[in-house]
Amino acid sequence: EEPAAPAQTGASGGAKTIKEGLKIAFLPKQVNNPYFDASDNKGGKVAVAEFKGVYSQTGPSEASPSAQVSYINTLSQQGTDVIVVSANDKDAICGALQEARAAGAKVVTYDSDTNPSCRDAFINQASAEGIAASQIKLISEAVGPDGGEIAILSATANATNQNAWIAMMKTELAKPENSKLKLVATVYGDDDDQKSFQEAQGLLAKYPNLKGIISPTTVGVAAAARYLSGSAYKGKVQLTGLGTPNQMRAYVKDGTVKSFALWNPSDLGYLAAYTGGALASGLITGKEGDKFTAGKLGEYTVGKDGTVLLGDPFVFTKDNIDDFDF
Amino acid sequence: MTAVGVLGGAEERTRLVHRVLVIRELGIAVALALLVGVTVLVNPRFLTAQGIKDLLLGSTILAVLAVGQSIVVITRNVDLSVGSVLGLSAFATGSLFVANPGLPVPLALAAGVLLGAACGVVNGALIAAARVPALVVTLGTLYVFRGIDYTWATGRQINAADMPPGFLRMGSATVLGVPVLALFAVVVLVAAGYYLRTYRGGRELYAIGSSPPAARLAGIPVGKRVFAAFVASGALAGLAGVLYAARFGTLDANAGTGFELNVVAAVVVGGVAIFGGSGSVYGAALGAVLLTTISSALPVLGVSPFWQRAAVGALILAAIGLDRALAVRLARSLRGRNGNG
Amino acid sequence: MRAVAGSWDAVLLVALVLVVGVGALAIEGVASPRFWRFVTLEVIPIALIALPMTLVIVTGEIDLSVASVLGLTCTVMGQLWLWGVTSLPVLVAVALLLGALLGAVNGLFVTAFGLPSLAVTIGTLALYRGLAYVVLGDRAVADYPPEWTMGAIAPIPGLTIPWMIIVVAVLAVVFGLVLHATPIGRGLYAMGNNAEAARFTGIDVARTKFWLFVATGAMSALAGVFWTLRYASARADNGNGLELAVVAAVLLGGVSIFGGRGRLAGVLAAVVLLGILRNALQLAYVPANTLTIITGSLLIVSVVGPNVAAMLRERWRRRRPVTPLPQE
Amino acid sequence: MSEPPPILSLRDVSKSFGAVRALQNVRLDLWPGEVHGLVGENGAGKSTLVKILAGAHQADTGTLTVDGKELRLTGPGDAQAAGIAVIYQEPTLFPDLSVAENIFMSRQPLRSLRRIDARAMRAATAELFARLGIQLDPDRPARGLSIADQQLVEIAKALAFDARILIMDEPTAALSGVEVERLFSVVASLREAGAAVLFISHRFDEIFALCRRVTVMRDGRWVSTGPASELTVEELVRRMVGREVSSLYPKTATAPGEARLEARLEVRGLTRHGAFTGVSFTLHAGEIVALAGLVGAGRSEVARAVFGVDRYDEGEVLAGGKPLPKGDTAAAIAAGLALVPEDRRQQGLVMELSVERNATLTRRWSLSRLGLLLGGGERAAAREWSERLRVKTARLTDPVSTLSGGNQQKVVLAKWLSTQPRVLIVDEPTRGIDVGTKAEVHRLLSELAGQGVAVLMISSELPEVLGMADRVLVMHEGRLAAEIPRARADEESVMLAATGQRGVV
Ligand SMILES: Nc1ncnc2c1ncn2[C@@H]1O[C@H](COP(=O)(O)OP(=O)(O)OP(=O)(O)O)[C@@H](O)[C@H]1O
Ligand SMILES: Nc1ncnc2c1ncn2[C@@H]1O[C@H](COP(=O)(O)OP(=O)(O)OP(=O)(O)O)[C@@H](O)[C@H]1O
Ligand SMILES: [Mg+2]
Ligand SMILES: [Mg+2]
Repeated sequence: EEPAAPAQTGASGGAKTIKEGLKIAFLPKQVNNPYFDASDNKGGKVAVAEFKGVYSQTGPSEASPSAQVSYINTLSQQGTDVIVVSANDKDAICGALQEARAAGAKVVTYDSDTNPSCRDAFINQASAEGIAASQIKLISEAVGPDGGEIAILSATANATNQNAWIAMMKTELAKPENSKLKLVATVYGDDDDQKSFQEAQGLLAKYPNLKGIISPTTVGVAAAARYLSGSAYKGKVQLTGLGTPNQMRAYVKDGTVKSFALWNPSDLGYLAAYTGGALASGLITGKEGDKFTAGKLGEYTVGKDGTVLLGDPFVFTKDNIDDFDF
Repeated sequence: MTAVGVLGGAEERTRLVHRVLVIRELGIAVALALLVGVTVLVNPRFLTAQGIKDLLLGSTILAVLAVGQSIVVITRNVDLSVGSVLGLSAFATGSLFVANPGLPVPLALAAGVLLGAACGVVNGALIAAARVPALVVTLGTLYVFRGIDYTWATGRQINAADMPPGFLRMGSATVLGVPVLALFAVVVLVAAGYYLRTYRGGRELYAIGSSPPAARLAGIPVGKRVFAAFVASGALAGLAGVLYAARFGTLDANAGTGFELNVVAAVVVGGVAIFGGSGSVYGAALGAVLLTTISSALPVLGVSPFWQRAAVGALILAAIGLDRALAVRLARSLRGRNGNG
Repeated sequence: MRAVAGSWDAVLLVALVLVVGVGALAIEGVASPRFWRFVTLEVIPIALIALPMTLVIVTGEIDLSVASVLGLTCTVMGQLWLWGVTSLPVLVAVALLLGALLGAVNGLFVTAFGLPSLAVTIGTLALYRGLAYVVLGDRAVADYPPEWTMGAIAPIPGLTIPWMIIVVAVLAVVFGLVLHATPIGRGLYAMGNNAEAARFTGIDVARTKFWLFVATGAMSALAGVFWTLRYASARADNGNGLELAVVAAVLLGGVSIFGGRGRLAGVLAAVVLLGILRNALQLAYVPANTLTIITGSLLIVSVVGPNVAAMLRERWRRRRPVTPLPQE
Repeated sequence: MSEPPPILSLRDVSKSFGAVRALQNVRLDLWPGEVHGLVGENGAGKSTLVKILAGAHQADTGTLTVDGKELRLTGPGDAQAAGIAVIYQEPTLFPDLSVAENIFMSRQPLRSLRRIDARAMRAATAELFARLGIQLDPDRPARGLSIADQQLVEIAKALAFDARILIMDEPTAALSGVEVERLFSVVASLREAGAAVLFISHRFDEIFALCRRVTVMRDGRWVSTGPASELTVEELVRRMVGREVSSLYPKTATAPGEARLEARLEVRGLTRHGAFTGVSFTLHAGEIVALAGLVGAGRSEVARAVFGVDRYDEGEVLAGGKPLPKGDTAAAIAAGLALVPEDRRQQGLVMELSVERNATLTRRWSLSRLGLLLGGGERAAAREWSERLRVKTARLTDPVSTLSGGNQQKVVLAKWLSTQPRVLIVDEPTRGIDVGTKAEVHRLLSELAGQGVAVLMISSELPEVLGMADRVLVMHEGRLAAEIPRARADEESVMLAATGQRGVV
């Protein structure tokens, strides 16, 4: 941990509020992605406005680490106080982030983390354990007591968070209460709608006795749901995963999907913004035990290696889905 | 759907050129049959009603694009912007429905096709009027159209819920087990194929691709024809966009990213000479079906996800290799005829 | 046509100067040394691949598999590292050899089997990228010693520009000489315009093209090495989609996609121009989407521009009375 | 002449390409029912004139009237609409399309719903070919046709739409006796039918045999128009060239003794399936051997095989006693061979490159220092040779495509002569070359022979063969039909062998 840049030290004394006029930039994996549109422009932006900072969202139109590096460089040249980034590669962008921090910026990662050493804090939408547990719980409920074969439809093969969750799900499945569920395949839809669609199609063709699919990615679960609802397997093969209410509404209502989970992406962005603000104002340094208040979300405590946990994922069913719009 | 269907009049079948044409498409057809056969042996479910439906549905969009692309390639040009045009028209269709949910489906179709045609006009005008290489221009418009699409969508997403169920049903409905979307493709294919073979305008496209200067001296309005080819390609990309919207239901600005290479691959695999003048839309369509079948057969065959991409590449190489072998045989038979000619 | 090509180089250079000048004045940060450091770092891999690509396109061929070659070399280096190969020279050597080999495969398909390079390299584009996934799958190798990265991006003493740029410069001179000042170069232009006539002149078209593809493979591998070192992260998707960026730069540089025309100077100018423009505009808060549009428009202008200029020149000539030509 | 007004007339037509003034105030009148000859040196502007009549080029100034009405041709389409058919100097076919389609492109016979009637088209093609005595399958693609076959298809193309005005730019350049005869009879019948024909050729016998009136051009200017009957060859040549031209075919027989000394090139049992079979001959230092035969006899293919451009299936080739590797042109050149190919645009030249580059392409290695081609070495070499052959070009840096046909041929010659070959193979070396240059070329060839170069000359022009050769080899359908020493070589003996009526050897 390096000391906060001179600009902040003054404030970092006893100040209990976030400084005004902080330049806070959101750098998602890729712009033009609805999920990040929700987290940044519907969450982060609000938070930044609340503590009178200067909000901006920028980033590449294709989700590639190298492109992201270029934007990190630009941001640090622009003298940004806080860079809130979702990493396309947990290592590749480290160098650039370090340079930016050396130049005085605070770095908060959200949605997808980098090496802890490369950032000041990570906003974890939900602990890998939490997500894995809830996903397995949902699928076993959907499939029913006598279990059967299930498969996972993931995003890209390199997605840090996805792989962490999948690992956790495997440990979940190892537990006795889930012994009836058998994971037969993990396939990758590359967060590409058509590819995910084809992969889902492939799963069902390949595994006649498939009972359920878990797709812990918004693109994948929507594609799979669409395939199922248009196919002969509708209702026979269960599906759950992480999806947005707007994408899934149709399929929850037509019975393709009983339930799915997600945290609220705008809350994620909102919390990330406040964390960044707190860091840049010297209210916290990102070490374990630091406490700060994140506006309407209330008080948060920094966990080990600078992780801030948003909370457990929220489960959407046809009874509550109409209360949400994102 | 080999070229046999195309050759009106039985006596033509005996003629060398056409015979070779038939063989060319047969080559791909055989490759396709093999692939399907093997897959079915491994997993019978690949050819259940559902399986077939999935295959046809999967091929439709690529096939429509391939038809448009081969019209352009035949004139010794190429249209790399089709992916972006598709994305643009798909998103436009979606937004249309969002704007006025009551919109009748035919109108949406028309709108998409028109938008695509408009993009084609931009390409065609630049290429025909300014006499510049198509690959460069369309590589440029690939970026431009996509950029416009991004700027317009700004991360918005249009979901199944926003589109009329009637429209989405079109995406999965079937007539006698044949998906409606596939019927679109077939109509487009047959129309294009018949025009290219039996109308002066069509033959002139081949002439242009075979030798542009000669075409000019022959009094063919080269500019006009090439322009038309690009408008056609654009319009078909537009149509593909609408079909895409109907099938996938979820739309964001990234729809169709990177399609261009698949389409060109399909066309080339389909035996359309990349330097113009020869090949047929039927071959191109077969190429499209082959490529889609590959990418949906591999998961079924249980090929590890990490091997699939490699397999696709290998199969593309194999296909064009086979096509080449046939072409060489044609050359030989020509020299043979020449000795006594 | 050559005249136009020539003047195009000039146009690019002027554009370059303008962009830098205006940028430095209008956009805060463009003047700063860091900016140039970042730009060069970004430009290096594209430049490395653009060099051989220029020669390939001059001969009327194209290689779309370069980015996949880059990705595959990254992953193979990564795998070797996992297997405990820790000597940098060894890794580099293996990478370059592998690149050359992959290039040779392209070359073989194109020359021996006489397949169109566009089609072949679309195939190997998928194949090589696929093999990259076969090698590393979903893993990423990132625990390279930091000093490697430091070494790769270390600035020239006294400057902020990374020393790698010197390597690029040297290679640029080599490729430039080959293309413009050697018998081989003459042959490249000849076969790019008319392969048959070239054969009748004793130029071994097939062999030359084959070695060009090998060179392209090796250079892409070199770019891959740089990539691995700079980002200290070997993943199957390294450099995804870079091929279009390279081709775009080469074409913007005034090289005819039909072969037989174009200069290396123009290409280098184009590579730098694109790099600077992109970064400068980013600094000026221009969103990525607009950047995409600008890149595309530039490409179009690059081909429409010279033609329109030529047409106008023709008009102008038509109007003024013709002077008698100097005979013998 | 008291005749109806001309069907076509040009007045004061001028055209410049950059600095080159290809045409200046040219005039021309064509009457129905006449064949009008147009002659002039290479670069005189004949083809340019043709291209203007065809609508392929637009004149800078001047007027064109057809049937008394003034016309502006904005493109070839207009010219065709006006009933003008053109055979260009260089064949312009669509290699991928069938011969039939080449002939009827955009004029295909139609059936219901404006669909193409393929059967009718094929029939019409067959009928045309019968008229011209061409043996080609109408459905065969044009790719791979020999330059001569291409020329014949071009002729069929022009005849296909029965035009009132037919313009032929050196249609016979690539043809040999038999085809020329047939072409003439066809042209005659057209003339009877009342068409106007403009006939361009560098062969005066043809001009005098066919044309009623002759127009002469020089350096883009109109020189004279008058009845052929009032002209002699000498007169014609003087008007064209503006100077006296030494006699053609200066070759003097090399005394057998000395020539037989050194065998420079030995070809043994050379066979390429489908093209030629069992071809054997020997070239000695200092002799010129002609390879005669009808078009399509396989002469060019033999040349290509010997030079290593094509692979061959059987036999061997020895240069200076050492066997040459198959299909290795570089090795052939290294061994002192040179080939001036028959098709200059496809095989001889890189049209988009400058005269300079083309002329020095063969010497790019020898001209380089330390492997580098810096400095003016190429420029100097190019200038030397283009001056020696009097290549007519504004600048050495102009694309060779901007040169006239004949001047292009000179560049090809320069390109190969500058390599100082020990064995020189020339395929139709004087195709489309004017008398003046032709004489130079012939002098050059015999000069080279005098210096000990072994020359193999493929030619479809009998006078040239008889005038230049020490020995005449005659090919018939891919086989050597006869070897005739200069003494016994005459029209009859060669033609008999070429048409396969008597097999010597
Ligand atoms: N496209 C062009 N651009 C520039 N100059 C040209 C072009 N076409 C012809 N010329 C020039 O115009 C002049 C006349 O050329 P043209 O082809 O008409 O001669 P020609 O009489 O046909 O000669 P030949 O008998 O060799 O065919 C030549 O000097 C030639 O270099
Ligand atoms: N590149 C080629 N590909 C296929 N066939 C060819 C090719 N060139 C020539 N032929 C055919 O081979 C036969 C021999 O052609 P070639 O040109 O060698 O005859 P030639 O005696 O040289 O006649 P010409 O006087 O036209 O040169 C002809 O029937 C010709 O159509
Ligand atoms: Mg001429
Ligand atoms: Mg010949």
